[in-house]
Amino acid sequence: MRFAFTDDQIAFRDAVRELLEKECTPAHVREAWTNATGRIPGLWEKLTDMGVVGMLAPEARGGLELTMVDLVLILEETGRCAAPEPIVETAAFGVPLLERADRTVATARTLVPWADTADVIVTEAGRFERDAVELVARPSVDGARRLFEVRGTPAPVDGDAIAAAFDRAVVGTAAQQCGLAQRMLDMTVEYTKERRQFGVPIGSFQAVKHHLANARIALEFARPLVYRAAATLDPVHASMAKYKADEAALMTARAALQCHGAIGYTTEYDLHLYMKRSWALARSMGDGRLHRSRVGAAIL
Amino acid sequence: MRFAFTDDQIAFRDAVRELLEKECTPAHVREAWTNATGRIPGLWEKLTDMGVVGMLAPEARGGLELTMVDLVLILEETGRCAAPEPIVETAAFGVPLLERADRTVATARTLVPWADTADVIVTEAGRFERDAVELVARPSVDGARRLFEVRGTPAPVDGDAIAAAFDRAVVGTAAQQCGLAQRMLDMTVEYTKERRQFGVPIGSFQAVKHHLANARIALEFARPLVYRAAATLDPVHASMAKYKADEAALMTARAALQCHGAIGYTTEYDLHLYMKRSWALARSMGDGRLHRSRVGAAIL
Amino acid sequence: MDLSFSPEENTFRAECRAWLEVNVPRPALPSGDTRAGFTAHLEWERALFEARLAVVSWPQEFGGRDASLWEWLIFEEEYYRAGAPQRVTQNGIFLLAPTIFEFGTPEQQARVLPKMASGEQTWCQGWSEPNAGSDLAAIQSRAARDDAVGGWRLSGQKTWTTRGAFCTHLFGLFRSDPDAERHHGLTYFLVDLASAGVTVRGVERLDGDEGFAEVFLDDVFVADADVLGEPNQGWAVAMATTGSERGLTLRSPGRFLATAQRLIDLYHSRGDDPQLRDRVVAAYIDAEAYRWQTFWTVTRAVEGVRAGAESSMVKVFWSELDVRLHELALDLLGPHAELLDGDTGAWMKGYEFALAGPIYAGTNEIQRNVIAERVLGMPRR
Amino acid sequence: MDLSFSPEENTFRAECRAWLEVNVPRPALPSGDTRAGFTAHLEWERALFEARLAVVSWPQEFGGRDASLWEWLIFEEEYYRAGAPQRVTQNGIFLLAPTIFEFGTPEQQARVLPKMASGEQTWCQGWSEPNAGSDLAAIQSRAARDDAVGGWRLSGQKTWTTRGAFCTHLFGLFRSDPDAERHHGLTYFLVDLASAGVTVRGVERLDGDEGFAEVFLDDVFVADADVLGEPNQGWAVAMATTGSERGLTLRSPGRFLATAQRLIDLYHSRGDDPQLRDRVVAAYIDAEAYRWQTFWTVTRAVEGVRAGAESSMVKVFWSELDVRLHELALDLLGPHAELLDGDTGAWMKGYEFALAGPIYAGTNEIQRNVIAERVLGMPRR
Repeated sequence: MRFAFTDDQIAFRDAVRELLEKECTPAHVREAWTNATGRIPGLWEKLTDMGVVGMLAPEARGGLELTMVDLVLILEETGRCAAPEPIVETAAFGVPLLERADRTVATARTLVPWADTADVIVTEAGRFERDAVELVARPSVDGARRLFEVRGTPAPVDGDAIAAAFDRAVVGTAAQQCGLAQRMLDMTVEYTKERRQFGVPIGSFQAVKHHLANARIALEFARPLVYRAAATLDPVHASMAKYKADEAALMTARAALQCHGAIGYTTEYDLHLYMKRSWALARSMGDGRLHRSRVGAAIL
Repeated sequence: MRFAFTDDQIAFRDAVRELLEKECTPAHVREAWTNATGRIPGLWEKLTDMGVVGMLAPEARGGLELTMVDLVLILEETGRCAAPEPIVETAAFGVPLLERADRTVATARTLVPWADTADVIVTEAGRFERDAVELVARPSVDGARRLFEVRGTPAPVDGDAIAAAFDRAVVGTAAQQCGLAQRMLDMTVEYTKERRQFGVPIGSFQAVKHHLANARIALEFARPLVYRAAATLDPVHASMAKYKADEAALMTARAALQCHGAIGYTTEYDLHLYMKRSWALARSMGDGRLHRSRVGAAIL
Repeated sequence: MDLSFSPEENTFRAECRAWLEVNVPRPALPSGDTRAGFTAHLEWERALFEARLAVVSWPQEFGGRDASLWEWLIFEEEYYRAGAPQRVTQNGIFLLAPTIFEFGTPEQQARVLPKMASGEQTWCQGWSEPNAGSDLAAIQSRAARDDAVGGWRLSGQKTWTTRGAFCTHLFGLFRSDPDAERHHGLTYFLVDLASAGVTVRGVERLDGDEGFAEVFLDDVFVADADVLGEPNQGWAVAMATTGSERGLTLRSPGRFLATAQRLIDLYHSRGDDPQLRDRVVAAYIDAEAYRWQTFWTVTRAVEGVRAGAESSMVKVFWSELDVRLHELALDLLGPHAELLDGDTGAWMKGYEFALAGPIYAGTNEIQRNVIAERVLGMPRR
Repeated sequence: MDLSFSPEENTFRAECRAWLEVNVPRPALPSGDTRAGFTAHLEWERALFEARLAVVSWPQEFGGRDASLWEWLIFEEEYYRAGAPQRVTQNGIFLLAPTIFEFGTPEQQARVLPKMASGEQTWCQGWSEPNAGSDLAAIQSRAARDDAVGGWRLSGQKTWTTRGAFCTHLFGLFRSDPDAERHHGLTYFLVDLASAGVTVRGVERLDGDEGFAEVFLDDVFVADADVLGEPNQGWAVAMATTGSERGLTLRSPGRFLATAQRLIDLYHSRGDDPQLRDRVVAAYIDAEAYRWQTFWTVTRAVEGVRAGAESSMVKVFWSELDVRLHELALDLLGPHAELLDGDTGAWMKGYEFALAGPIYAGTNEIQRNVIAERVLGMPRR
């Protein structure tokens, strides 16, 4: 038993973090709220060049032939910076399904984010090629998640392969929630150290401390379930991971907003970029009901 | 609309409180834990003399011919002192059912408290006379609640009358929970004002304040539902009252123990007398599941 | 104990219901926290005023109908039941007006109240500052006496001013005695936002609406007639308003009962869901609890008992109930929760709106301190 | 990342499982927190010791088998899975022993550890005092130097001493420098409770068992050989023990997984209940989360990373999970929850026991302060 990442995995994660801290700042995410694509121009190419997009593809098809354990840490980073890219959908879901790294994939059970910029779209109904679908835009609370209803005639897909791809996407989304929770927690700790009221930093008040301690505890006990699920790829483990990671992210979002007060309630401040992503992801790739049901069916 | 008690009702309540503060002290309740009956010798007679037991009976049968609105305040007091007496069972359930005030009644859906000292026992199976039952004692966590399985051949009872009696008992139990919550809250506020750690009263710590503020809020919003149900005697209103009163009592018990720390965890200290009663009552006269189901059936 | 409404009250309820049924705008107005929406809302509020339903509990001379607290509650229940729009005049009507009734001169009452009721003048609250949020007594904006012209000159910055970008007037606290500290030496002013020296900058809220504003004041002249209460007594004057904001008048039970009912409708539209059923039931019970606690409080108010720190309990309860109701709706909506359009998009907007509740008018952390210290008598420190 | 156990570890697991299957007392022993139960438990612990399973992670010379942390975890999982009794020796083994391994002299290790492992000597913790609960540094019990006999004389009162009425020895902190304040000037002593001047009074706990004691010390002589670590350095010595109590060694995941499994069995025995189903699922997931967080921590420990304030997160999580698991069982039991007898009476007893978790070893309020200040780096004040 060794439940930890290798030095290589950590080093790769750090390199991706370094890239994203430069290329996916809050200012970049804001741009994606208003530009034509809802994505950050050039970022996908940089991620592709680093090998992130094709981590799970065979070497012969341009990939790194790595595993979900390698990928999960990277996806956590894409959550931490709220990367507005179909990276879970492509790297975790689509690449191993298609066994190639050169096509961008969008997927969801119903409303598909970034469907307009993907090469392939997969929904419960089946698989759609980009030029054979009609897309109807729908507005998400997260302005950088461009959502679409997908209309067209799908090609059938192999159910087992889709199910396995879905479980990887569940784990990937859970990892993003952990990254988002970490970001919101970090921002809030910093803010409460600086912000003074009643003559002291508000972070010295016990109520504020306990809000953030609770968020930290939730994250501490969500992450291992995510890493475990990445290693086993067991559907029930994936559901446990998503359920706890959603809980941690939603709890942290609430605590973060409450500890910020009014400034967190403005869109001029960055918190909302992460908070809204966490709200959306909590109901994507299966919401709490779905995942609790899957676990319940297995254990009860 | 006047949603308040009359001066007379308050005066009666105060008189009963005065009696109980003398005759139903923690020391009396402790005695009931170890004596033969689980009751306080002489207290029932004093309550009867004051008219409490027969409040809902017709004057012609020795009662005061009052209403559940009058009684609910009194039952709250019997909760406040954790009176180990079948007062809800007799005054709210049995007296109006039998239309007489001179027989002590014990009742429950399954395990019947104080069945051995009652004249009449009513369960879901029907009505039992005292001398025609076999009683099997079962130990409750609340040592002053003597529980019994009841065996014998019951006489049938009128279903509608039993249903109405049950709803009154639900409201009465909810009122007792409010009284218990108030007692536990009062004890804990006093303790946290006196107890010093780190050079200050522990009641000055924000975490302690917030625990008790939450308990106080829960009680504030439970009580009006109890009083409303006493006035309307609507089964759905009774269920709402019990659900919120149980929630307030259980939350207060948790907060009270946590704020006391180790001393609250000993039986030498009085808190456990009230805490254990609240645990037992929360699952008596219908537990949360039953009452949520009744409300759900009405509103959904 | 009498839980019935009188025949007169029932007649009043019928009148409100009938009028609202005909007049409530369909489809719903755009958000009142946008410039276009604000104007549309003012039209609606004008109609309400003309039906003498804008401020039912006020005296007739100011545009009301001297309604009792019970009638006010009835009006509110009907208003929310009808799905009528949020009131963009509410910060004036609910926060400033009670203070004017209590502290205003007859001249101020006659000048301010009718135009407030009709929506001709709209009021925003200028309390918070960049360094005075939860800690309101840390106000730094200054009021300098100008004896030459018989008035005051205001300078400083107010922030998080709800609908400040659209309102015509601001009420706020300014430090008139520079040597006094904390809650001493403050004065309560009524400020025309068209005055020279005022700059207003809209700030976008969580929900994308320009619902906040920063208000910059640079040597803005205010006449003595626009001081509410005595100079340097602003804190005491303002605290009366605080009671209103936290307590009864701002959040009528009708609002949460209406939300709970919409939640039940949503639940039905999705098909029975045993996982979420209990939470719907619990939320509905909480809305009922809020209603009956209000009736309890109103009865005492009618009999002359003034709510004190108890209003902090009310504020914590309704604000957290509102969040719970909306969270539950989002959980019912599942993958559609993030949508802002369609039949259900209002739930996410409503959730964002609800999240402000535990923050404004004194954070719920501050309120819980107040409950512990002033209701329970626990030591301050 | 390798989530499999080695063949040797699996063999060890099989050995534990087989031995426990044969040897775990049936029916279950009476509570170890009663005098009769304590004696029965010591017999069981003796059998465990003779099978070399009492202290698997200790060196062989002291009665262990030099097991790795992973093997210790495996043993614990099997121990709880088999429904084996709570360890009445645990406060010695889990709280004192790590400190003796770190600070004890070879003589102390040889004298204390084997008898602790065999249950011949049983240890209780003497830290809390009437005025030093959460505020441990407020300890007032005194240790006066007695140079004439080469030792110390202890006086004062210890309280909430778990199983103090039955144990043979006490480890505790005493103020050896009367001029030093707070956590300075304390010394860590090992005290034989049979010494002259010791009076022990049992105190009944919530669950009716005499599980607590007050220990009065009146001029009790303790030799220099029974000082653990350096005189006046008791705080630093004790903090090592605190880490153990809060952290890994006291609450192995096996305990909560076993409770969660019993909860599932209870759920099935009552028939499917859609109202409570989700809470059972959530509780089970939490027990799994606790297990995997432990594996994560153990991996780091094996690689030499020592847990610091992180152990406070563990303590808050397991103690509140334990309460949740038992509350849920009581809700499943409904009207039978209050019973202390029968198949299900253990749940109420277990609930009472669980309620101590958020209080002892530093209340969860204190732990959350520690998490905020030392894990998150928030300001102390």
